[in-house]
Amino acid sequence: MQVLYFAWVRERIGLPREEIETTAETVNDLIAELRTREARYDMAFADTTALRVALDQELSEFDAPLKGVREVAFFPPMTGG
Amino acid sequence: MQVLYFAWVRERIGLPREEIETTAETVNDLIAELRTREARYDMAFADTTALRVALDQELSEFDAPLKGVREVAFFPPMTGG
Amino acid sequence: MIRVQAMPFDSGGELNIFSASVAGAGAVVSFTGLVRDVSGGLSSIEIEHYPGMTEKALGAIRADAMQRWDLADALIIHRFGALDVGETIMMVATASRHRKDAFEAAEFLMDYLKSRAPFWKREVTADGADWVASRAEDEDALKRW
Amino acid sequence: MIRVQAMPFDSGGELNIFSASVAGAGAVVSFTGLVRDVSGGLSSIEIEHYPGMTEKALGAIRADAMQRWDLADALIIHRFGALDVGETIMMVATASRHRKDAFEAAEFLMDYLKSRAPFWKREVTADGADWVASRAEDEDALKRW
Repeated sequence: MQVLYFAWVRERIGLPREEIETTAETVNDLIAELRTREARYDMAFADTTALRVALDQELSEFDAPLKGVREVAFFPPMTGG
Repeated sequence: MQVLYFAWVRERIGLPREEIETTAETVNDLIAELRTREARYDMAFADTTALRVALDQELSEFDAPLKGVREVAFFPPMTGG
Repeated sequence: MIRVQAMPFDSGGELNIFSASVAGAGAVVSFTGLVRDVSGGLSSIEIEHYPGMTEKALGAIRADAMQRWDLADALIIHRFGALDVGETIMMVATASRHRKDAFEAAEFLMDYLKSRAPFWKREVTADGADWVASRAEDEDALKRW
Repeated sequence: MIRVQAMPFDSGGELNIFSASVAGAGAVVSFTGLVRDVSGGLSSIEIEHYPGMTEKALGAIRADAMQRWDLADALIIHRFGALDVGETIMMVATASRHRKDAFEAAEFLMDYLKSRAPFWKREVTADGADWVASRAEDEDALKRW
């Protein structure tokens, strides 16, 4: 699964994307798994209310299932326009 | 007093402006006076709900006094924009 | 700025000049009105206006908008005379720090301009020329403000 | 039409092209967003986006607007990358037979674009660079639709 990071999430984690092998069933499960990896992940995901997630380029919820998903993206609330 | 006509009011009366000597106290009085002049005036002013009036270039009411007014304009509802 | 003119104008060019002139206001809204042959057969329109009163009325509407909203500037350009299908009739533009102010003020300018500025449109077709009737919904639109 | 690009663009020129392309729609509304140094000290901004998702999200927002209002067309152009003070960040334009539809649809596009399209702005000053925080009022603006 491709995991992408944008804006300050990308900066805290230190890379824009990575391939992750996971058996996580939901976005929340994936986040819990990532937080156990390293302090930078733990810090980036500390407050999920400040985060948004997209599954295969569609905005989604944190309790959404990951089955069949090929691309997960984490980022702060958007500030376009 | 200068009296101006615009759009179909101008067309019905047949001229864009004229100097009128009057002792009319209000716009309604002036209209009553004009209607006695000729059929084209009578026709133009037959339905005042289809007309608007400006006194010295400010939109006004038909019962407004004419004292001190130098320019009266009659026209249909505006269609700008 | 208020401009009442017979001459055609370039609305995109005017928008660029306006945007460049309003340092500090990041939100610019414009409305452009164009002559369209909606029902078929329109060859041109003619716009009559009331010189003197037109400029006063537009100036008052603009001043009202500048007071009601947090605007850096507001522009109104309106043509009179003969216009062909496809030509630009008029434009308004507003600039603010807030997009909501820029949008609302532009709508306000349009609503007032439609039924409180002394312009009268006539549509010219092969069958002759007819004065455009005012619409009740344009009068109703003023109640919002 | 949707365009996501690093290149500067001429919003007035784009407005003219858009207006000329929508025969039948006499009301054209545009919104232009510009980089402004409101509080002093801003030297530039940087816009990050999510290639692929950006185009999808803008296309979905545009399609939604085309369905909700009687529009002849709707345009969204949004830049990414580095932008200097005074440069144009983005524009939307809508064309309709009815000014109310053109205005509402343009506001809708802006409200959704602000908080549902994957762009992130960073402000660069002499002291460093800071990500622009999202605003609760931008999220609230969506409740209107």
